[in-house]
Amino acid sequence: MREGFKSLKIKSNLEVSAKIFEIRLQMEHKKEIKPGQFFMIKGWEATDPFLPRPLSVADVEDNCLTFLYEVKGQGTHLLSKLRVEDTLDVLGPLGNGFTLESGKKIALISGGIGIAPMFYLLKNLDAPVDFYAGFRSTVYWMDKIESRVNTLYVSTEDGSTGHKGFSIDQFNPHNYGLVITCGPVPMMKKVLELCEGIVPVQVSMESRMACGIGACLGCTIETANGIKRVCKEGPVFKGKEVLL
Amino acid sequence: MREGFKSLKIKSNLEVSAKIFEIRLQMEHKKEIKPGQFFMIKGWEATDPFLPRPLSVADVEDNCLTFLYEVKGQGTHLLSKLRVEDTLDVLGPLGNGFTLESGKKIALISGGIGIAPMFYLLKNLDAPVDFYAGFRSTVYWMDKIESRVNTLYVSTEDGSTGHKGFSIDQFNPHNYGLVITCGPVPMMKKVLELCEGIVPVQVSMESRMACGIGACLGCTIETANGIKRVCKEGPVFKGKEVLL
Amino acid sequence: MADMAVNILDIAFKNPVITASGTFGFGREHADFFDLSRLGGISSKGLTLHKKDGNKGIRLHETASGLLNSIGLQNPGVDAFIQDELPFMKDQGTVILANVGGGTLDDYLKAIEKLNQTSVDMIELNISCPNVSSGGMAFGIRCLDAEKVVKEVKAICTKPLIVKLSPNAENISQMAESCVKSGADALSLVNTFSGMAIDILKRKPVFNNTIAGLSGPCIKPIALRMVHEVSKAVTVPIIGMGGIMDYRDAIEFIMAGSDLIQIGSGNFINPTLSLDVIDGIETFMNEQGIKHLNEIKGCLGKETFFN
Amino acid sequence: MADMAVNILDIAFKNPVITASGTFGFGREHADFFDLSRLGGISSKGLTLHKKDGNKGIRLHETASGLLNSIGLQNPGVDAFIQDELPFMKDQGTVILANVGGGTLDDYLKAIEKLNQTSVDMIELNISCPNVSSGGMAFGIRCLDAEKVVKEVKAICTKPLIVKLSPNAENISQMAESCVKSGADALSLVNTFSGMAIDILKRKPVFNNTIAGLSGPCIKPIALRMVHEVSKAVTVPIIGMGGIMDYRDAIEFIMAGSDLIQIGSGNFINPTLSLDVIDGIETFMNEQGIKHLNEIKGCLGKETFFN
Ligand SMILES: Cc1cc2nc3c(=O)[nH]c(=O)nc-3n(C[C@H](O)[C@H](O)[C@H](O)COP(=O)(O)OP(=O)(O)OC[C@H]3O[C@@H](n4cnc5c(N)ncnc54)[C@H](O)[C@@H]3O)c2cc1C
Ligand SMILES: Cc1cc2nc3c(=O)[nH]c(=O)nc-3n(C[C@H](O)[C@H](O)[C@H](O)COP(=O)(O)OP(=O)(O)OC[C@H]3O[C@@H](n4cnc5c(N)ncnc54)[C@H](O)[C@@H]3O)c2cc1C
Ligand SMILES: Cc1cc2nc3c(=O)[nH]c(=O)nc-3n(C[C@H](O)[C@H](O)[C@H](O)COP(=O)(O)O)c2cc1C
Ligand SMILES: Cc1cc2nc3c(=O)[nH]c(=O)nc-3n(C[C@H](O)[C@H](O)[C@H](O)COP(=O)(O)O)c2cc1C
Ligand code: FES
Ligand code: FES
Repeated sequence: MREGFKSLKIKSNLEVSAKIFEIRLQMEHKKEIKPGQFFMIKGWEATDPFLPRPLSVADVEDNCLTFLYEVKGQGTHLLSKLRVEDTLDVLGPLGNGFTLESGKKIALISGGIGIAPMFYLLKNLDAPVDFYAGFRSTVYWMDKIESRVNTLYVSTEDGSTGHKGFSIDQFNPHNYGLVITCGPVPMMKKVLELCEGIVPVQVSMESRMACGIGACLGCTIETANGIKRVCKEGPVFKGKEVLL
Repeated sequence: MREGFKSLKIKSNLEVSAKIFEIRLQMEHKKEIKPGQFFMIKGWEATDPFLPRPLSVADVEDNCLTFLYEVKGQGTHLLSKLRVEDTLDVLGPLGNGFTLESGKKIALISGGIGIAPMFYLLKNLDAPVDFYAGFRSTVYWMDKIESRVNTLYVSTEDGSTGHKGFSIDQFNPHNYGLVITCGPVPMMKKVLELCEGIVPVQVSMESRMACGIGACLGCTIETANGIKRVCKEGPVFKGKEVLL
Repeated sequence: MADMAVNILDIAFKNPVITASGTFGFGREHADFFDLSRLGGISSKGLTLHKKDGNKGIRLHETASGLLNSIGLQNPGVDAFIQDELPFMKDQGTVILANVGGGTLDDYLKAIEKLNQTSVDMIELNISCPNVSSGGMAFGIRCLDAEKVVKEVKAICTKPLIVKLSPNAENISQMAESCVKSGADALSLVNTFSGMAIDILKRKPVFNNTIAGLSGPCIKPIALRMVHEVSKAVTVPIIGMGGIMDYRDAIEFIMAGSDLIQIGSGNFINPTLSLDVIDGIETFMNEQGIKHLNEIKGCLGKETFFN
Repeated sequence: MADMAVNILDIAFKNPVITASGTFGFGREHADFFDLSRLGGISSKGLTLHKKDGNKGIRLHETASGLLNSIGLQNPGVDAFIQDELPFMKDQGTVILANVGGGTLDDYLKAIEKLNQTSVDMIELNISCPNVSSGGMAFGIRCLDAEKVVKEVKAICTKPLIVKLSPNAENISQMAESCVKSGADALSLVNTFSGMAIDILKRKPVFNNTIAGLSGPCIKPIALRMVHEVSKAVTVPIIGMGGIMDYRDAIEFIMAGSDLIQIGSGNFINPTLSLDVIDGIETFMNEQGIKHLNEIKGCLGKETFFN
């Protein structure tokens, strides 16, 4: 039997960049969590907002579970107001997670808050990694990532840090044996185009979710292999499967 | 023009007895507030709970506004979870408040959380006062009240403090020139019966409210003088007017 | 610069925001909080020919993102309205809608005749009141009942006539068509949904009448759908409402086909909510480069329905 | 000690709590979280004769205390259900309802014929699906359409037949009467309300179909009123639902006249919500000295309606 929603104590909930928060939770016991998996989270008691929200696992260290999230609408806004001593209800881990392969040289390509699952992934990769991180303007979590990668390519749309432009501008698919990407759809689409026929890609997809466990069929996407649930068969899909 | 809802900073929000909280708010500037008036308060952002909740003014000191409240349902539960640094939205002061008369000897009779408006009233009374405070079991705010009254009669239903029974057991209407009461309807009804033809009474009424300002006609009660809005013509009514 | 003005039936509204009947009294209470001339309009508390005391017992019950009410049309009656309230309302510098509820058809007609003689700008006819001759069921449920009352009212009404539809109508677009056919100059919708609540400890309905009217954000998705359906069915101006809590909601109702919108229960959550909505609409128009609201009114295009 | 068991149509339910169609799949996902034998019953995802891929585009949109969905009956088809899902479901030790949606009347009939041959305990006929011959309007809106489909299904159905009513019906109690007259052994209600939402930046409906189905606590007051009305109109067993989020809601539906209740969207908020509701009902019964649920079922007494 899997656990339903659990109330976890908040250890910290800090704004690491404008509208970007890092929240750390105290788990009661160690859980097996794969990089790329997510939790459904609920930081309110009444019925508005109604649905829990999906957040990717950003880090796990001892019994501490970390999410990195961007404040978008009401749910993440309410989340950002929680403080130490408050609790957060979480359900998970959910979804398939990334397929880890060793030996091959790997490129991780993120755009904006798509960086969320990448740090925990990085910690679990047993291979040389180059990291391409794109942001609109301010950058975050680069210090945590820098020491763990071969080369870190940072880009910002306004040029305030690193390369001015997009993360994929500096990326050459021929240099890698595996590419993993998470970020805005147009970016992931571009990655797939660049890699097509050259190197396999894993993409972490988003979709609106209700149940998070595969029961409502609300989060489906069309793939080359038929209709798939992002929460159950995903959120990580093979690049050649997804139709962006 | 009157101010609409204002966000006030919370200075403290402490459980003074089981399920009884005292919340203190920082007002921006001094407001003229009469004892017996109330505020509509809202301690949540989304639409569930939907309506603001009415709370009587328990104290005003410099620019600090105090409410004393009992956790009953979801609204007061959410309120109880707010902490220093959070804000609370308040609208008010609303309603008529008590009619203060000087010279006469006054009895204040409260039951349970009906004590809320009594301390601020007491501070504004320029007359000798006896206080009859009834509780189910644990008592609160007695220390604040004791030094300001002639005699304090405490009773608890379980006899754990003071007289075992009800606050009115020890009350003799012939000793007073004015009686003011706030508490459960059966208690206030009993007070009115005891005082009938002997001494004038002021009662602070409750009713479910939506707007709090007299616009929705949701909080009306029938009185000897027709239908009245508790939020506008009340919450304080003359004893001979109300039909309990 | 955005121009929020809306003209319908030769009446000029400064902006599309009207405060809804029964949630704003006659404006007196809210006038303490803001300058009512900022509003597009005010719809009065529902008026009946004679003074009504309203319902006994509990009148309000909160639900998830909504409110059940059973006020029962408490109002001073049309004569007292005309004498004591209307002069104040007309002084506020905004469009005044007299919302008329009724008991019998005859009461409706007598009330309208009195209002014809006044400076009221428009009549908003509430047909959700119980129709005594139809077994207590409201005029607004079945098309035939509505046709009868709208036709007779229209025949004597000298003011622009808005008919306010009930969402409990058997078929909302047919109801809209019937009302327009019978003479409605404009439609407003929705009134409250029939709902109920039970006190499980007392094992009794919360309300003496059992049934009460549901309003607030909980009903918004249904109200919006109804406004959209009705806007496809008729060509008269439409005043949309049901759970509007911010400018985004208001824009949705306009895009669904509303010329004007009303704010009801939102007034309870915040007495100055209508101002926030007006300001929000203006900002949105400026940001989106919308000069007049008719650029976005009913902009969804032809859609088919999946009922 | 409280006994939560309920017997209807010769079928024994351990307790009155059934998980609602479309919110619980075929039970597989929730079986990871709790022992499904604790449930009174499970209603399957809506089945159609042939496999359906469901709707394209956005399928979910959150609203105030509710959810709009436009799944479009994605399901593997009746044959695959019988082969791949039913054996698992029947192993769970709870009552299994096969919820049947349709496209044409013929599809309904063929699907039912296949289910007749199986160990399914009951059929729940969803008449909210579009009736192609009636211009795309659902069978569940007009009594005459519903009568036709229920009559024909009943003629061939060898299982107890529950008809699931749509709250979009023109008149819910007449609809209930029509379905019972046409052979429904029991009624369940409500299905989702037609609602919509607009993306104001795109100036387009959120859903490809424009209209989607509203569920969740937002609809509870209306659903409860409908269950109460229907319980006064018919004498067959009633399965009530619409926004049930805790045991108190469930008790309200039982007091309004439900023999059994279903939990839909609540399963999304918490996969083990149905267990909380079951435990809560039991505690409430013990506290209130209620031995059997029929002591409180429909206990409100005779009420008149104010529509
Ligand atoms: C598997 C998965 C993992 C995710 N991991 C992260 C993460 O680690 N960090 C992070 O910041 N965000 C993550 N997201 C996105 C996050 O779930 C949404 O940003 C969040 O649900 C928005 O909630 P809200 O209440 O703040 O905004 P809302 O008011 O609900 O919506 C704001 C905007 O976001 C859109 N939206 C709503 N729900 C979703 C959704 N589920 N997916 C995409 N868009 C949505 C709405 O259409 C609207 O435009 C993830 C999403 C998925 C599906
Ligand atoms: C003018 C006025 C002044 C008040 N002052 C105080 C005060 O100083 N301290 C205090 O603790 N309480 C006070 N109350 C009562 C307080 O407003 C309610 O206890 C509170 O609104 C309950 O909200 P809730 O969300 O916690 O409970 P809910 O879940 O809303 O309700 C819990 C129970 O309280 C009942 N209830 C709901 N609203 C009201 C209401 N407005 N009046 C009475 N019963 C209600 C419900 O029917 C239910 O039985 C006052 C009420 C009024 C009208
Ligand atoms: C307390 C209350 C009283 C109402 N009284 C009336 C009325 O007298 N006449 C009328 O036509 N509508 C009345 N309504 C309905 C509102 O005008 C409006 O149609 C409905 O509340 C939906 O809008 P909302 O969701 O913004 O509140 C009343 C609504 C409420 C909440
Ligand atoms: C995502 C989703 C899918 C649904 N699918 C079906 C279905 O296939 N067949 C059906 O009869 N009802 C379906 N329903 C309706 C529910 O069974 C239920 O009638 C409705 O949601 C009201 O209950 P609730 O408010 O508890 O969710 C669905 C509801 C949701 C939210
Ligand atoms: S969120 Fe329900 S199936 Fe994926
Ligand atoms: S609460 Fe609205 S009139 Fe009193």
